[in-house]
Amino acid sequence: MSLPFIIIAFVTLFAAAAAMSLRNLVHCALAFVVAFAGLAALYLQLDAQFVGFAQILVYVGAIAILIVFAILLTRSGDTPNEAVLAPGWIYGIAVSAVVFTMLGWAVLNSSALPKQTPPAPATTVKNIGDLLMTKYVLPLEIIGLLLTAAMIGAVIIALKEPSKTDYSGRKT
Amino acid sequence: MIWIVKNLWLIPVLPLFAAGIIAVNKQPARKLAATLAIGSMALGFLLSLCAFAATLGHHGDGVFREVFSFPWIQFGGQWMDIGWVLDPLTAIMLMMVTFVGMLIFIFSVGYMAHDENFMRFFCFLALFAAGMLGVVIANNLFLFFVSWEIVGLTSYLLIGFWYHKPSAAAAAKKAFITTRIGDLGLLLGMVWLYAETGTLNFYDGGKGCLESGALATMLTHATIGGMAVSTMIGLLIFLGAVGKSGQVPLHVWLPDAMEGPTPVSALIHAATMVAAGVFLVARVYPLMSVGGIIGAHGVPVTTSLTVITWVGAITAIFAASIAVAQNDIKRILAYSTVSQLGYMMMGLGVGGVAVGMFHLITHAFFKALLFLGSGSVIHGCHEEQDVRKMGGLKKYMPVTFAVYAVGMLALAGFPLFFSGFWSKDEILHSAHNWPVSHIPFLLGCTGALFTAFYMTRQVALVFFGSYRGHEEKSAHGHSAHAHSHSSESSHDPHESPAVMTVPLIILAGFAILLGFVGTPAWPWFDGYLTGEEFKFDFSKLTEPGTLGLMLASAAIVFTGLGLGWFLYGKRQRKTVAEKDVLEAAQPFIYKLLENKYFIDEIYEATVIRFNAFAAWLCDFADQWIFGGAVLLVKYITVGLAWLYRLTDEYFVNLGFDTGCEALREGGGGLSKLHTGRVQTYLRVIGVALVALIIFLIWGRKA
Amino acid sequence: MSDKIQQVFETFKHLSLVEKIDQLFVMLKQLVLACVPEALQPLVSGLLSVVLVLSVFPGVFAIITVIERKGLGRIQNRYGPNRVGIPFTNIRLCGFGQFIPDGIKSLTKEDIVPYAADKVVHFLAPIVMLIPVLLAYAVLPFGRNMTVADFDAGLLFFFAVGGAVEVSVFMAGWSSRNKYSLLGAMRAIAQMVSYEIPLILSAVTVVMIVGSLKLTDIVAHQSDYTFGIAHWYVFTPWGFVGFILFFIASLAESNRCPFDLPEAESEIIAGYFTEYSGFKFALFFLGEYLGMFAIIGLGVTLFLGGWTSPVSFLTWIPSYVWFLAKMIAIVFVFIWIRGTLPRLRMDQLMNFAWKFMLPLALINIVVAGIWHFMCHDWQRWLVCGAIIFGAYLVLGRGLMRNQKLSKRIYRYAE
Amino acid sequence: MTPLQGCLLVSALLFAIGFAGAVTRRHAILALVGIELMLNAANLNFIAFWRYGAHPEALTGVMFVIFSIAIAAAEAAVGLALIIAIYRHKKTSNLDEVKELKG
Repeated sequence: MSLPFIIIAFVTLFAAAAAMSLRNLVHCALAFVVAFAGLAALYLQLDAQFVGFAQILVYVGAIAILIVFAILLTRSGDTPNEAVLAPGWIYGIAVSAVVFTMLGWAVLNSSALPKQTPPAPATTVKNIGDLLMTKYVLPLEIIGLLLTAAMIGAVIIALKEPSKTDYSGRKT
Repeated sequence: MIWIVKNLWLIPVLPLFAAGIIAVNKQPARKLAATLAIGSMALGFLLSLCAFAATLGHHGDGVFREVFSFPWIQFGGQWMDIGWVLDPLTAIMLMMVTFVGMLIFIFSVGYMAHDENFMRFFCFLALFAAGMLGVVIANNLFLFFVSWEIVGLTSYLLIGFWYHKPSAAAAAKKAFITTRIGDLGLLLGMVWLYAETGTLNFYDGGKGCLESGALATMLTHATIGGMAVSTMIGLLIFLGAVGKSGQVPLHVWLPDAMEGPTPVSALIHAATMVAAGVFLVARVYPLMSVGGIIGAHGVPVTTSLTVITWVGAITAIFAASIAVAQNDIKRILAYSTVSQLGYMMMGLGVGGVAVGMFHLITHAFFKALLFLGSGSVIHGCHEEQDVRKMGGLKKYMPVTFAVYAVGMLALAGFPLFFSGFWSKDEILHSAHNWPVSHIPFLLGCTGALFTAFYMTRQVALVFFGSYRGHEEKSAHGHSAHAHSHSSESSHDPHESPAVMTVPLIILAGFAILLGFVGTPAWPWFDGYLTGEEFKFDFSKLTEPGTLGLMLASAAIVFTGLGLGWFLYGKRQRKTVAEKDVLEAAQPFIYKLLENKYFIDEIYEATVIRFNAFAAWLCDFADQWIFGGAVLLVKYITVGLAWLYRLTDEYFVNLGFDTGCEALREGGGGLSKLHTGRVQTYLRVIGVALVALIIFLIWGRKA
Repeated sequence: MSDKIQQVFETFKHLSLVEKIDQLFVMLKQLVLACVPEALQPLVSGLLSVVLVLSVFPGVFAIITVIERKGLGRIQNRYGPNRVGIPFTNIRLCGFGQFIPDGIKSLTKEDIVPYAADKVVHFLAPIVMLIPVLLAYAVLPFGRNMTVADFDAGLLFFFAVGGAVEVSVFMAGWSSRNKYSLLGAMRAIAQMVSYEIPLILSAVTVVMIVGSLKLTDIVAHQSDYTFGIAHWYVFTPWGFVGFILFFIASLAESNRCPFDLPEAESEIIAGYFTEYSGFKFALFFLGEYLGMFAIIGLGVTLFLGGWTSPVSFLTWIPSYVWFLAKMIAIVFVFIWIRGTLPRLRMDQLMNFAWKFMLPLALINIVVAGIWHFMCHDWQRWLVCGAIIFGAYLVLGRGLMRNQKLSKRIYRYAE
Repeated sequence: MTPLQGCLLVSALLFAIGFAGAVTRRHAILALVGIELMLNAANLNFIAFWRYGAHPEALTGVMFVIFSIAIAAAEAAVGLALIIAIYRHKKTSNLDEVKELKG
């Protein structure tokens, strides 16, 4: 439990909490970016360099942009005047609190966790690449297929339907 | 092969195209329609002249005959050929049909000028000409039959041209149905012929059905009553000719066909179509005459020819006697036509192709002349057809009178100068020499007497005396006078326009001149058709047999003419209602003749009654026997269906319905858990997660 | 302390003069590091590198701005800035002192924040812009042994921090509450996302051949010579195409003409930084140029052999000089293009990215694979060249297919 | 508290925050963001167990996270496309107004 870890963890959690609680959606999205950047830093702290950079590339570079685009396309960029919480939110909070309690209790009291801290494993990108191309080649292919399918699916779902205006100019 | 043989098909196809173009045109294109129809006929006539020229100059070296055939349809393993033949018979008929047709077409332009269906009329006329020319050129019984039926169809269409008149519609139907009876025979004969010989081609370089090989085969096969197959087929084919040419007993349609426009009557029912039957017999003459005993004058005698002779002779006298007592100008001519067709048949039977065909050709011209003349008269008298209401037209219509007189004299057989004399004389001559019986000759002579008599009666009633048409019109025309302001003279008969009279004059010329190609002294026509050598020999005229017969027939004609003039010409009837001279003298016979021997009534009482009974019988069977069967099946089906429904409803569905109901209620209860809000589901998942963790921890401990 | 310094000197003693000049900065850094205690060494090392980067590249930026203005002036047949020299003297320097008053001007200008703007985000946007751009320099090898942080996944790091620029652009555009800003931001993001794909795909070819994401490895692989010519990847068929694609994509990534739609003055004023002024505007300006330098530096590293010299007889010139020279040469080309080419339309821009560059980049990857596995003789030149040429022809025709050269059709904004 | 437990606690808290957000916020996009957070909490767990686990050289956790990130990207793309489509259809992106599936 080093100091950088604690600082980064706090920033991450704070940003996550902000992302879930701010009223303005764009602020939420930006806080979300911070949270993911923090997570990437946590990965770096855990000696997972490749995963950390990939996290930034995917979440900050792609998903965050997607989210802000979605926010603007659904015209919810302004701070809403009505309630932002769903009815019955209190139950949701309660359930999540119970979930956290249970998880935390389990983590703290578990006897299965290893007690000693091993030295940092010497992994290079080359190792990851080799594994991806040998042991995990099938999942890699499937992921490629999945991404293609998701891309096509997303395009089709979000595609503007051809307007059904008939010749008299009435919208149907 | 000469080019005209190859291109003979053009002659019928030209009017066919004309008909097609007229049919697809818009209605008011009158000039186009007339030009097309007449032009196609004129072109056809030119081509016919070429064809005729090709057939000339073959005397002495047999009959000129060229055929052109090609395969048409395949059935089974065999190909049906169609094709055309060019021989003197074809050529002469082509000339006659195209020339007379052309003149009649020209006449029609004037006659139909005021008809609103002018286009349709010319379309049908052209179509008719196409069919008729197809009949003429056909080298194949099949093509012949197809064209024959086209002719029948157009005949129907043209008789019923004024279909809004019920009588015209009925006449059209009558003509169509009656000729169908004959065509049935023709069709049967055709099928039988095909079955026997395997071909329907008339001439096919030795393989045709009219050539020696096939004829010999047919002659050897015997059928019912010991008759040769060829005889049976010949008689069946002759049945077709009987229908088409109006021979007894299928003559009834021809007088009724006068309901059509007069040019139609002239073209179809005098000059060409009815001649098709005669032409058919002439065409299949080898079939008819095969195996016959050659008589004294080189004429074969066979069963079929004997039948033809008798039918022809009976028709000739029968129709001529009816014509005596008719009052409708066209009807008189119609019965005259029937009678003359009888002569032609008789001529074919007793004297061969040349004798019958010669009368056919001459008759075509003078009968066309007479019909068109009568058309002119009718036209001039404001569509009046009753001879009793005419009279004195000589004064009003001099041209028509002149040509009509020529036609009348030709038909009556006025000696030496008119074609009818020569052709009829030849028939009587052959009949006189017929070895089987003398009765046809006597019947023919009587018929000639009647012919001269009724023609004189007609001309006397129509052209001499004073005009009687005003009587009736003035009787009920007062109100019309009040507002129509038509002058008195508009009711007078008037001469027809040149477009009508010029064809008449041309026809009159031919009615006189044509006789000279077939005199005993110069039998060119006979030589042309048979391909035999002949020479000009004036002495033949003065041979005892010939001269005697000529004198006898001249005497008969003069008797008829004199009798007619004595009874009708000298003492003209004064009023329309006045009784006929004959009626006054012999009311019973006159009644019989006026009502056409009650043939129609006999048919009504027998054939048609039987037909109606058969129809009623079929209807009864349909309604009660077959209908009952259907009804029974229906009730059985309904009963079974009712049973099934019962089972379905009270056994199968009951359990199923209950199950479904229970499922539906259960589902409805469960569906209340579905709030439709995702977040609720997520909450439940969270609770489940907690439960899972607790389970895992406890499970571990345990 | 002194023995450590001695040790450093020992290390560099056996180097020749040329090599000593080459390793001058490395030597200096080692010397400074030798003077600080062990615990502080990583921090000081990092600080030294950052200071170097922060001093050199903004300086280059300052000079480049002047060069760009003068160059554009020449291209447009005018003079450009030619008055300002060294302040308080009469030395003119052909106007190369222009950047000093420019800098003073923008730093001292009034900072205006729109009333409706989202203040916090508006304030953060230029900073968020600058930080990733500067971070990107961390992995670039400026010279032999001169890399701030030689990550194992250096290339990935570069692209990852590059992605953060888009967030800052969005922040700037959205927080200004100005429709031109927002439009500019949207255009910029769409363009960047689109062109990032060919950019990365063209870089992937190099990774495939080298087998490493480490930029120093990539440079090392290009440092051999045959017949005196360097083994730069731009001299291979796939490398050539990759370089062209990378070049075009980097033009678009840095919003340079002809891809300067996000900042198209005639359409949307100044794009996402319309509402910025003074110091923040200067930061954006700096960030843009630094980003451009960084991406050019990456291109140089990937395809042009990084700090290596093109011919073997010029290896005596120091490596960092080569790197800067290549970078500035490409910047000159950028300026040249800016002065020459007209601006694209949005649909043309997108069509070009998705219908031409992306397929060509994918084919190029295949070609790189073929190149790698084929036997090493002239045949692979033929095969790879033929495939690329064919692909170029087909794709080019496909792109031009719907372009009807006919009378101009005017389109109206909806 | 070992570093592993620290990581796990951070991960658990992140998960709880994500869950709370996904359950309570009305806006569909934020629900999606919450789900992404939960997914990342799981990823953190994988990395932590890989780092402090028995066989780091097998790289199992890293691989899992890499695939998980890829899937998350796909999921985000499709999810946001769905939200946009729903918005276009119903002119709202509030989750409690989208309840056609109510039983």
